[in-house]
Amino acid sequence: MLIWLLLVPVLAAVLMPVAEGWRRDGSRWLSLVALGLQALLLLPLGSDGGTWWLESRTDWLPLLGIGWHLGLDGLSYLLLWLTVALGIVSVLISWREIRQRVAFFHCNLLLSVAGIVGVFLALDLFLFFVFWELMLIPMVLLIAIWGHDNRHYAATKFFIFTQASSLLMLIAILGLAFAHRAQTGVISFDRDDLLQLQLSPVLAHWLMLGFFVAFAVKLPMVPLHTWLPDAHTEAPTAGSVMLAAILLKTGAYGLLRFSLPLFPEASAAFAPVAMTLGVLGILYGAKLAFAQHDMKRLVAYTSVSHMGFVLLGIYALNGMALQGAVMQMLAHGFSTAALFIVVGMLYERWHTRDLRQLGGLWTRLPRLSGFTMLFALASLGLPGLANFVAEFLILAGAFQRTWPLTAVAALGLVGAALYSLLLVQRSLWGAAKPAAGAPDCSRREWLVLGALALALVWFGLHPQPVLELVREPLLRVLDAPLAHSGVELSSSWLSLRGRGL
Amino acid sequence: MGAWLAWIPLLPLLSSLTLLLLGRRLDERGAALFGVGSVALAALLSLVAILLFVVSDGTAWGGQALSWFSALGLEVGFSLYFDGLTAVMVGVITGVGLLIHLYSVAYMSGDDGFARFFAYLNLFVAMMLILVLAGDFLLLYLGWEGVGLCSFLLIGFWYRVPENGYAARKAFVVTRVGDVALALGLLILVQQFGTLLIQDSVGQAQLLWADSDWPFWVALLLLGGAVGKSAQLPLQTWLPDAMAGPTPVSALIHAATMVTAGVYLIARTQGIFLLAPDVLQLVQLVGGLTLFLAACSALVQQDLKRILAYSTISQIGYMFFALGAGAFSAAVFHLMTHAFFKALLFLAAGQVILSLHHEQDIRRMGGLLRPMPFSALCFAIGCAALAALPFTSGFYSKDAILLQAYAHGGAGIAWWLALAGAGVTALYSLRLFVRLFLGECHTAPTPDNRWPMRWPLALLCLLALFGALIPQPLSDVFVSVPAGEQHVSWAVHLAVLLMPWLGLALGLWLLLRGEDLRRRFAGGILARVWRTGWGFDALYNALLVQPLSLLARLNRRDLLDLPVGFLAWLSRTCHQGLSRLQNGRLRQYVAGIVWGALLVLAVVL
Amino acid sequence: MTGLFYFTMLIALLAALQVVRGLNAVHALLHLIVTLLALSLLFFLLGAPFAAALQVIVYAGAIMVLMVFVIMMLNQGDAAVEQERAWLDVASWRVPGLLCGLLLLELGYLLLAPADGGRVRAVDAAAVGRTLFGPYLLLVELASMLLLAALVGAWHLVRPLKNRREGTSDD
Amino acid sequence: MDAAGLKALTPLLLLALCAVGTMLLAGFRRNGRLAFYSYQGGLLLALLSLTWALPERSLEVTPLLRMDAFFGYFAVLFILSAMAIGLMAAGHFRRGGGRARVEESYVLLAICLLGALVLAGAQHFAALFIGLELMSVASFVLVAYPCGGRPVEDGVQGNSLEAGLKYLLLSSAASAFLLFGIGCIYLDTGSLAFAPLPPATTLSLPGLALLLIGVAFKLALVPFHFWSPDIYEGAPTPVAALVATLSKTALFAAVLRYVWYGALLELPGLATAVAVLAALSMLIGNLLALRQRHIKRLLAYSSIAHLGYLLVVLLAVGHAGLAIDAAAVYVLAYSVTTLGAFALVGCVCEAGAEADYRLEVFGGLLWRAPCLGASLILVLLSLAGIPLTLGFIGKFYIFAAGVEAGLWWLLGVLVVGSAIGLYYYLRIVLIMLGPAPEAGGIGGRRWLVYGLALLLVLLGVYPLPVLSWLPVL
Amino acid sequence: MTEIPVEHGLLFAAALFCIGLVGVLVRRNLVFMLMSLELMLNATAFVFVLGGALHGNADGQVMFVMILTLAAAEVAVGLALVVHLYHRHRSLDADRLDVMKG
Repeated sequence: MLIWLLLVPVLAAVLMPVAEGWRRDGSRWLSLVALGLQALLLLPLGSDGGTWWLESRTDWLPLLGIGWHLGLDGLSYLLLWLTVALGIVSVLISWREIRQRVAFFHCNLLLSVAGIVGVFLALDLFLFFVFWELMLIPMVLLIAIWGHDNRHYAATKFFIFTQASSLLMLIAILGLAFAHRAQTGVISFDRDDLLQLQLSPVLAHWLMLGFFVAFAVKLPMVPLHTWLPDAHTEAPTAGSVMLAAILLKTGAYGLLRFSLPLFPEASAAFAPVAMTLGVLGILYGAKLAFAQHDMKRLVAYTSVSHMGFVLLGIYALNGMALQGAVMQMLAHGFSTAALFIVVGMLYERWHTRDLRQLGGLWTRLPRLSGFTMLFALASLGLPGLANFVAEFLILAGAFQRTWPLTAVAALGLVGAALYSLLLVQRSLWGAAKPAAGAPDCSRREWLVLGALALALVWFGLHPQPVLELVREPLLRVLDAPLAHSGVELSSSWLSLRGRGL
Repeated sequence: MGAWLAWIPLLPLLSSLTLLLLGRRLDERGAALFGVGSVALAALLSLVAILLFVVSDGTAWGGQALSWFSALGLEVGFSLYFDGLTAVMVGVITGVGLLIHLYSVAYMSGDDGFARFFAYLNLFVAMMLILVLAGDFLLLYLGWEGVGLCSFLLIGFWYRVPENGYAARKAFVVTRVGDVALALGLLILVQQFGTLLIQDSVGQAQLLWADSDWPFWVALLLLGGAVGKSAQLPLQTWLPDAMAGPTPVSALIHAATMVTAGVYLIARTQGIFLLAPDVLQLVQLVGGLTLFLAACSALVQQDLKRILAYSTISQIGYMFFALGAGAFSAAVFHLMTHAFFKALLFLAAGQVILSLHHEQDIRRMGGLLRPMPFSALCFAIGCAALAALPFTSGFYSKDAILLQAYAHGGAGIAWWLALAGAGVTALYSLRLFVRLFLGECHTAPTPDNRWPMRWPLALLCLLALFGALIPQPLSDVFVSVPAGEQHVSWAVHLAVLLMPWLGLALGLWLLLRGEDLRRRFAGGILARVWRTGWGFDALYNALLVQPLSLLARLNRRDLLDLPVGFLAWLSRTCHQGLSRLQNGRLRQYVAGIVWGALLVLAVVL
Repeated sequence: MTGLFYFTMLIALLAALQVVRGLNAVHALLHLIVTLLALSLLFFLLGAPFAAALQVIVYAGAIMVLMVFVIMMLNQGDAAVEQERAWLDVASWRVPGLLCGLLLLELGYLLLAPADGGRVRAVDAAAVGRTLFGPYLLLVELASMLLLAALVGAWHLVRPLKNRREGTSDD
Repeated sequence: MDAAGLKALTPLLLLALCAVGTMLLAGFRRNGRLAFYSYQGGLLLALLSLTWALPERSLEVTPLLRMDAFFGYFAVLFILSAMAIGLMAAGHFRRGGGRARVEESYVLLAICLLGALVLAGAQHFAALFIGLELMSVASFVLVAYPCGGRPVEDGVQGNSLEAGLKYLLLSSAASAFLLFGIGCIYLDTGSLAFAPLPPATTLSLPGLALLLIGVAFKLALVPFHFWSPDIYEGAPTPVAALVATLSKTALFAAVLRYVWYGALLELPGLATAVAVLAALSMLIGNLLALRQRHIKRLLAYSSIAHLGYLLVVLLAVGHAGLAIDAAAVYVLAYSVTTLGAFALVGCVCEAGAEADYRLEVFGGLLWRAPCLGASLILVLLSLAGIPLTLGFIGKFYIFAAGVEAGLWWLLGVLVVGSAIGLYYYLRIVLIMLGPAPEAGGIGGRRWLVYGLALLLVLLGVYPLPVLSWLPVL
Repeated sequence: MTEIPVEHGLLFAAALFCIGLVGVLVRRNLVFMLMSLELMLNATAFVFVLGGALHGNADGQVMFVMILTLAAAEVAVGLALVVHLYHRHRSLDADRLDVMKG
């Protein structure tokens, strides 16, 4: 069952040339079919009360304790849906944008999806690492082949940043495996086995850092974020969507699935630093977004800001904040993807993304402008839209750990208002600048944008399904630190009560 | 009970969505039907609700219609709460809102964004209703930000003019600063009580927080939110600029309803504020300062709507002053009367502006009494109420504020400011009326005889005059603040009574001396400072906006990218240097071996 | 005996220096042969008559003759000597001399660790032969392969030259 | 030498026979094809003979060689590599037309392989030395091998001659260092066998240092690496492949065995020296390749870095149980990948009349020849150590050995080096995605490339067959 | 027989080795370089013979034979290449071998 989730896109990718030969849009349809199939596979799944809804385990390299161990729980289920949904969106928005090497494009897209699905399912650390690296290669190709002018630079930067950081994670993974051998006599890369480890604090600290760096680069965390604006800006729209909506989530997912449960004490001790970095990211990302002229770059920096919230939420280490973080992953997936799509559509029509050359779009493209407005509002965290629930929960959770940082983080909301409204004001409002007329949303575009808008509103007003879905997995994440942790949270320097408030 | 209450905000909300989605397909009549009809229905429902509430002896209704979300440690629902305060607010919002909607049909006809306008306006009404009906802080916050959004959209309604966009953004961002404070306040409540139900948390606060710092912080943060939304010091700067929106918007949002949300918030959380007397003092001081400073600014403005905007700030300052002084019901009372007469003034001003082809500078006005008698009448009534002349609604509310405040706290600085402010209010009211309707006619107006616009005005005139008679079921809402020790002497009564007249007399005296107030003040430094709103804009510009934008400009390329670039440069340089060593010379290569041998031996040594 | 030993060493070193410094290839080669012969004497003194004999016969005999042959073949005359003089200016000695001096110092430091002066024990030809064709038989075979490789290679490398000189393109 | 030893020696004897036989065959009848079959047949026989010749348990055949699983693994790897090189050579040398003399190349290749096998089994310095020199002398000639697209009259091409001379002179100097080192050790211990050093060593340490210098040169470790790009560039492509794979990996195998038997890196100074060389190689090798425009030179620099990675394993020997396995796997990955790379170079760069080794030649390859392009991507990913390729398995093992031995700083350098390496591997991919050159043809033995690429992926996805066969030592 | 300190023998070998190395470094004439290489090889050969003499076993001399073989092979191939070079350039200048670089 789980293997099919992986195999479907891979098979479709392999069949791409055949589809291309069948008819002109064959590869596009095949991609849609494959992703639809995945959705169908996901649809009937549900919890049976255990830790994993589905689990499969097969030997791979038994002499190294490496197995093909996949597992699905609420968290992965949610992210798989996100992946599939945004995958479909990516195919749809590339319908007209990608005209060259269409089959290869979709091949890469699907392979990337497969890699990401693997990341969300893998429970063997070796396997996880394999998928972690694999999802990047097609993504690099997407940027490098179909990107904009500076694509080679962006692709290289992206590649080196992510690969180099993941090597650190590899070291940490191996460290864990050998620690397991030292304690039990057998080497194992299985998450279940490694969870039982008792690590010395120093070792745990360094290994945790290895994981953290890899995930933080992907997240991205300031100051390791600098690959992101370039990659997002230069990628084709579908690439930006995949990057922003899904790929960044793998970092947060990794933290939740591996970093926190495997190193509860070390993570708890590290939390103040991580939270500080998260807050830094929120503000710094907002500040940079505010300064940009290039719309796509602006949106890219908003990602930095939003993912800063995720980092803050994750390391707040309480249920509310974790749920908020997951919610933010989802909301950011939708809102930022939507903004990238809008920018892509504008670029398709006007061949510029420079805010100085845009303006008054509302007059020309009222529908598209309306969508832009809505997505910008989601980005600034307007209540009623999904981002708000997420950000509020994160702040509420983080506040219980540390009030000064949370107060500073809350300033990010002002920053969000600044850049979002600047985007609206400079592109939508003002005198209508581009002279040439262009068609408003086509039906396909309407469908995509409408679906995303609906998702944002729906999850803004009814986030409960998401919160329910991830409640159990997150509680398990949380159990670990509470069960093992000897660190007295309230005595940390960030504590609210400690300040005699 | 109460599930049907949800329909009060839902009706305008649905209408708004309809208009947003289908607005382009509807003609003006259709759009107006949706826009006005939904509000009318909401008003009707509200009326029913209020009547039922009064009939049921004023017990508060609370109910949770639906769950919003329940996270680990926090449960939030779309819960509604209806008590006397809500009743007053709902009444004002739907009542005044309905009148303004009616007025707008005529005012906005012909604008190509007609449907959009009503969509936004309906959305605003919905959000405002959510704000006041909310039984949960987070729902209140939703409305709170929602009205901010609508304010933003409506200020920037005529989006083609860049200044409007700027004003809209400024309004949103400045109020967002307050919102953040409010949000932080809510976070404390979450942390402490694990709930955001308003009544629960306020109740728990009173139970648990007798001797603690918490009320101080929570109240302070709530005040921050209130100050932002209600344009009080120090976040008042956005409101004068917000006048860029269409005049009915100014009337509804920036005079009658939204800007009083702060007052509502403080009144709603009275329980917490009472635990924090320091903050209450601060509220009073903020109110007093704001009302006086804004009144002075109103005195010297040249733009009709800006005068009214500063006047609004000033009047809300009275409300804050009252809240701070413990005169909660007086504040709410003034909130209501102010909604009536300020809406009247704005709408009448709108009529004037429309007649003068969107002329707003009062220096180009004058002598409009004859061509526009109806507007003049409206203005006269509105100004009278604003100046708190006897037997107008404003008179009662302002009297109540000043006297109750005196009774509670005696004559502090704030009280004296409030008293002086009453005089200044009268003065600028007189100036406004005189500049508009007396003297020479500078611009020929088109007649103001559009009846659809007159009906609402007429009704508002009545309300401005007799609105004080509307009873307010507030007795159960507010904990009665222990009456002050101060005996309110007859001298105080007299002073309060006479102050507006004093202002009027001063004005008349100046008028009779033939000296225009403008000329009197025009050149003075004081006037210039007043006209620019006491220089707050310049201050913020220099302290915040400029540094921020400078920072943004300087760091557009992301300084943190430099180390990465440096590493790349370093690699390239190393590569070039090393490549140069690879020069193809055999003997150099041998030398390389020898160097290597030296190195290895040295390491081994 | 010991004196002779050190004396021979000295000769070997001096001759080696002459090889390195020499301008005329043939002279240098003669100096090289002197070095080789001196070494041969040293081997003999060290009780390795077999090695000494081989040194004389194979090295100084066969290999050097090969070199003499080639040098004669490429005979460049006096011009070459002038050329060498130009190439070997003082400056070109500095860095290599310094480097090798340093290396020698390091080596000396490392190698002059206190070691017991061992008594030299003679290993005669018979012993060497027994060893070579006993346990090291494989080595000998492999050495033959080495020579085969050199033979095939040298022949193959030089063949085109021969062809060209003879004007025939193929054999 | 008894019968069992003789039986165990069969592959070596077969190879020697193959060399002599091919030479004799060429003497009787000059035919390139015949020589090719003779060569490949001999190799195949040797490979097959391994299946029965290899003793069950580790067997000492004369003091020189030890036939064990370690030998078996590397012997198979080397013979297969040599077969692949033979295939490449057949394609390459034939480009000269009928006049080119290719027969000798097979003789020399066979001798080279013989040396490699001797090294794989060497447990004695004499074997180490003779194996090494067998390979060296044969490759001197092969590097300068007269052949190629020019008239035979010209003989050795300029670059080849230059490369051959450089290789010869530098290699001889390095051999002298190596010998001096061995001499010192011999002087100290009185034995040439691989064995732990006596506790009170005086001369062995400098001896080992000198030995290390010689070895480092042959392995082209920084700062003894100068020769390698020139040799790679000048040598005919198959020979470059030979120098890149066989002559390095074989020596590495022998050194590995010595280090392992002798537990040498317990000596602190020596371990430091090796670590320094490893770090320098990883960093400088990758830096040198960074913007290199010549594919063969780039591969040379890249292999410098890869040998640096391998040294990490060497350091882990004795501290990590995985070390020998890691070395074996990495050598396999490195060989297959490098051979693939050179086969690709043969296909793409030498298709035209004039060989063109600029990277631009790869422009648009993915669109011109999708399968070759995909193979190139695979090879590059394998070089970069990205999962699902054999290169990743190799790198994974290196990391594992490093972690197990706690070589944290070297691992850090490894990460940095790999990060730099990613740049130029990706750069080739990007060039390949870009515009095609004006004159770009495709030729040569494509199926060799495909085969190697397939091997990369297959073993990358499911390396169990290799891993479970690893010499359990 | 003779009794000499090992250090002195080694020192002699090292000196001879270094002289040869200097030769390789300094000379531009390839023939001289080859000769210098021979010096280096001889130095190592001396070490082996010395070792054999000290330990009284034949391994040292066996290695000497091997070195001899190597020297022969090297000189043969090297001279073949040198002759080639001379035919190409009419010069034995090692510094002309710098076409490949970078």
